[in-house]
Amino acid sequence: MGNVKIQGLAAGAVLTLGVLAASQHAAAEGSLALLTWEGYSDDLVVAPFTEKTGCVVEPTYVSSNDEIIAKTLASGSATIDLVSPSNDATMTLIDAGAVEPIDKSKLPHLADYFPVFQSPSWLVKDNDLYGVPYGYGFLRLVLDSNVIPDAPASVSVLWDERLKGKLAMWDNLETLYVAARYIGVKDVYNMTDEELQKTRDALIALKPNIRKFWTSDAEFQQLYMQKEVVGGNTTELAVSGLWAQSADSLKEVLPQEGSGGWSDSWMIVKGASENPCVYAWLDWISSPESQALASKLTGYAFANAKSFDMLEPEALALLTKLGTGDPEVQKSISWWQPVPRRGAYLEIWNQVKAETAQ
Amino acid sequence: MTRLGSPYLIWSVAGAIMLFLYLPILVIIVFSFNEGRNAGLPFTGFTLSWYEAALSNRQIVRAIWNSVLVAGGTILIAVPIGLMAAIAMDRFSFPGKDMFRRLVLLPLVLPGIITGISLLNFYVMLKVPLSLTTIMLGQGTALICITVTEVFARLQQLGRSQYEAAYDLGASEFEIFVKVTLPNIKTALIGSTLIILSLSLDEIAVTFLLTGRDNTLPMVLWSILRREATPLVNVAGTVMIALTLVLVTIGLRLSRGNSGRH
Amino acid sequence: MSATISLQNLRKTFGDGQSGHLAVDDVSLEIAAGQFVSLLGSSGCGKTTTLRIVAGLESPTSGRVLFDGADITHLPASHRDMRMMFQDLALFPHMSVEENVAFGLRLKRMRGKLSADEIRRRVATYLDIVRLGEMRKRMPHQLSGGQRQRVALARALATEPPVVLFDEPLGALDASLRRSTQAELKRIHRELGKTFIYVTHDQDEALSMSDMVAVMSGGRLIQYDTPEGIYERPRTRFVAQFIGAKNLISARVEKVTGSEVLLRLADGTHLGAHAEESLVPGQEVTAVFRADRALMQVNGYTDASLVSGIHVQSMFLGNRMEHIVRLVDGSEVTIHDAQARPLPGDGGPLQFALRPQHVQILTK
Amino acid sequence: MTVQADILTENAPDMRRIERRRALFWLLPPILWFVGFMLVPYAITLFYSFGRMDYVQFVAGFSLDNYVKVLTVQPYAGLILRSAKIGLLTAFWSTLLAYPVAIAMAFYLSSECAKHILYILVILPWWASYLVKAYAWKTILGTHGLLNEGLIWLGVIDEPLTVFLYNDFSIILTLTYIFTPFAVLSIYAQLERLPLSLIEAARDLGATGWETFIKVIWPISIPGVLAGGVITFSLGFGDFIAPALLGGADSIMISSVVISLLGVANDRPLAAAIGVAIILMAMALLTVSQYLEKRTQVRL
Repeated sequence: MGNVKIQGLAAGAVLTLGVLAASQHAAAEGSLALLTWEGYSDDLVVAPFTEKTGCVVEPTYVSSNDEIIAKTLASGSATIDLVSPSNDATMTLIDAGAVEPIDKSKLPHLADYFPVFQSPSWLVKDNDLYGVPYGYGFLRLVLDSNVIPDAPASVSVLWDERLKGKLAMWDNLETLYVAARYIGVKDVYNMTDEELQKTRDALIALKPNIRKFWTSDAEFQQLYMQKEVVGGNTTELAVSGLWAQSADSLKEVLPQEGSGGWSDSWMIVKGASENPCVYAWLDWISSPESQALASKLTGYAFANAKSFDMLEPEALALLTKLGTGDPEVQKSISWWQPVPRRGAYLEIWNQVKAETAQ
Repeated sequence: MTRLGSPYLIWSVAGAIMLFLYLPILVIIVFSFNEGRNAGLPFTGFTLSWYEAALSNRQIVRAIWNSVLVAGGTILIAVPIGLMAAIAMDRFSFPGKDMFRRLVLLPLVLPGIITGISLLNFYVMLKVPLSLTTIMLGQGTALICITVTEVFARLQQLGRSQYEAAYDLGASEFEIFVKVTLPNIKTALIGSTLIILSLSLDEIAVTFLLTGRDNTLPMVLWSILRREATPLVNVAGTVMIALTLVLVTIGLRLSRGNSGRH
Repeated sequence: MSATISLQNLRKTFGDGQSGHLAVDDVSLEIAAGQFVSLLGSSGCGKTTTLRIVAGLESPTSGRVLFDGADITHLPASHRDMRMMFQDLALFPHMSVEENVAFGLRLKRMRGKLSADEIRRRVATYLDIVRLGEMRKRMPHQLSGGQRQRVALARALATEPPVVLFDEPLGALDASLRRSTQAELKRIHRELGKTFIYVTHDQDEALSMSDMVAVMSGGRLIQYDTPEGIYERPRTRFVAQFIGAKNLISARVEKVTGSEVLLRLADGTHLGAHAEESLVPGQEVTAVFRADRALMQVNGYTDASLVSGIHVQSMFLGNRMEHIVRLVDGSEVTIHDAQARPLPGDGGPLQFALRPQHVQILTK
Repeated sequence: MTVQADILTENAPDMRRIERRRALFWLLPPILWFVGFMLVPYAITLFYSFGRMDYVQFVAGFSLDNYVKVLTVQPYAGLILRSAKIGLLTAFWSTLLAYPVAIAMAFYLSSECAKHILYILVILPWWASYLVKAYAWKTILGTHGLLNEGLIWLGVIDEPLTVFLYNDFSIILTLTYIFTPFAVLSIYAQLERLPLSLIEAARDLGATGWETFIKVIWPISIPGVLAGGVITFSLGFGDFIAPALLGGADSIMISSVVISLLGVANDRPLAAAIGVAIILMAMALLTVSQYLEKRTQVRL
């Protein structure tokens, strides 16, 4: 009996320790933990990097900038080395002191970047650059021309009654910006309470047309392909993806109110620069070679102007068609900015979502 | 034969409900063989290539392993602690017992996300880095109540006489536990382990905020679904059913082999 | 109120055809209205299954159940004019005593037949009959074992069925409570004049309460008789042993005169006996007699035969002496001496006498 | 013999002390665990809920502003109610679907082995992963999904219906689907305790199947229904995945808001206040359900 008892206890203890040890997946030498979007650390991009530097990449994928912020603020460099938030979230991390400034001297490729990405307002604080711009794009308004053959060049088309229950809009503050531009707000990133209320009313008026708030490019594509919706606001990836699936009647609307622009940047979580793999990664992903690979993979445009030269002809043609690589167009875009009253925006956005559509 | 009503009626209603429970499972399995790139319709043809893709996908295989690991850890936390709480609640009266009981059940009733936030705040304050262990601790805490309710119900059915007889014969607490209590609550323990296993493998709400570098399968599936909903997710679902079925069958075999009864 | 029940060639197999277990094997039985009939047998003999077939809780594999001549074999339990008192009593744990008793009266099929007052009166009446008037508001778990039995009985009686079925309802009671409940049941049976069918494994209970006893074994009906008949004239070795007649003597038939039979024992002596069925001289049989029928005063009878053996052991049982006697063929028999006279000494020869009507002949 | 001697000495063991020690032996580890991994985290959440954010900096304090906001400013209180409604409907349908299965399992299967198999069959759908199952429902309910195609093929409808997907119906259907096994298990656990003879007795006393159900089975099963209902309600209430995957334009629930508050808005205090409010609601729910369960639980 005594033996059995001891053996039983010992077995239990060993089992427990084993499971704990196995779960405590230690940050191995030369490993890099990324908190990022799917597609930004695909094997196509990561494999050459690992081969060159020996650094193993361990990505964790997120679905929203909210998640990046929450997790970065929560866990810090003990868990994550690099994050890739979008331009409306970057300043939160910078102001919270959760990220480190970039040592530009270690990243020669930055010189080849498009002018808008040289020192964008959403990455600079006290003359320090806090992130390396990466993928970017303009938000698109697309509609099935069979349903709306006479689409005006304005976001107002979204409120068209023919679109009742047929739109997919992004579950993101961008949709709030769209409505704000529609009602003529000048600085959509710094709205007054009154402007916010009006935006809210406009969105509530839009709700009957919305069938689904989408949360990923793939979802938008599916919603369109499975004929659940006939259009909405979306990303280049979804548009090019749909065109590739011969959704020929899908046409882009170029609104006179302007379009939002998103830009992701790699940021170093405070304390992580001690990890030698961090700058190796930043150097790699700022290179035109890697950005061309990433572009091939994701369909996005990337910040290094030279990466366009390395694209395959079709990919280049597509980006040209979309106007992404044109510095003039880039300047006309309403790039997302840090929103100081983010909480108020979010509250309005949640109110809109909670409102029952008629 | 004289029960509530015709067995044909009952079984056709129950059968229809079981069909409802299995319809999506059927869809998952069928569409895991879909040749097209879509997890849903249209079904374009039969292929095994998604199985090949899934099993050669490091991320998925790793996540399945992580999930099994987390489930194992969760069971190692939730079952012993839940067992102890159940025995204490069955056998002794102590001040604040009702409150204790409510506290034990709270994580079951609380949205997982709230448990998640509270634990996240806790880890942040203690500067504990997020990892599979933090997930395990979170899930373990949340699922203790499963063991407590299952085992407590069984102990209440058993009554006190066996325990008292053993106590009277001079058995130590440990001997009573091993020789009297354990054999009687074995099936309840197995049942709760099974449920915890199932719940842990599929846990999202608590896990969502506590994930560090390593992802569990549901987290990876979610990211795959966001990127492109390929039949890969159906393959993962099918594999999980098969894998769990194997685990459970082995588990039940082993436990039956030991008991001799039943 | 007439309520004759007739069982005709009942069979019940559990499980499927070949591998199945035959629980009831060709049982036929006539139960007259107002009788108290016991189904007696050890566990697994098919008595409970037979009762459940009568109640409509099981359907027989073959055979028929007639109620006043009408075939009710496949009538559901709820439509039969019979109520059952279950082995585990099956009191509804969420209802008070009163509610339990009223259960059968408040069902939809009774709607319009009984007014609320009538139901109240009936519940009160039957609670009085079982002497539980004061307990009406209690919940089942607040009652003692005996009280629970009586609630179950009142519940079964309250719908005033002509037939009440009992499935070993007294099994869980202690001896004295059991005895008083038996008397109670007997009294209620007498007062209400209903047909009672009572399953038990206790021969004393069956013999003391019943008008008729059906002894069952291995799914078959072995003997159906009055308690006296069963007691005095067991038909088979099994019945004899089951009701406690343990004295069995091997013998050969020598002469048959009507129901009078002359047997020859192993030691060559003769023994007069009584037989129900026809026997032929030379047939090997077993004679059985009860210990208390042996006459210790061996002289002075004209009709009794003498049996001799060797005294083995005696026991004083208060109101009688019990002697164990070894016969010539080696078998041991037990005899009682009501006057409790001590014997001259152990190991000595001993004789006793038996009247023919107390010696029963068994052929199987 | 030494026991006898012990009694006479002053070191004689005191029953009460032994009892206390035994109780502590079983009670201490769970209590420590619950304090460490539940009470302390909840207390931290409570602490946050009284503070505020100064842009990105958390400022501790003792202010009820966040609670006032939760109660008065849309959409918070409204969404808590809306989530409760979804939870209630989930609980209702899960119970409705679970009951016949639990009945069949408890009363219509005689062999233990068959019961075990059905038990496993009931929980097996759990193993297919929530997300994959939710996605499968999309495949079934979509405008050109299996259901619409099937109905068109049968000639019931000519044009595909859009009412199956991306609304509260699809959310409740999916939640019901996912959580029904919980309800089956808790109702079955209660029905299992009910002796078959109770049903036989009711039938024997003349009750129809329906009357037996209403007067005997249902009242006795209430604690199991309550337990299952509380679980399915809570799971439905706290869900944020079904609304995201299958919900329509107005299908937002309180958990989704909590997640968004933790994100770019970085309003941890408000999220914490919502959390605390929900914890209090959960405690109240448990208190009420425990009271009701105690009242309806019968001693068999």
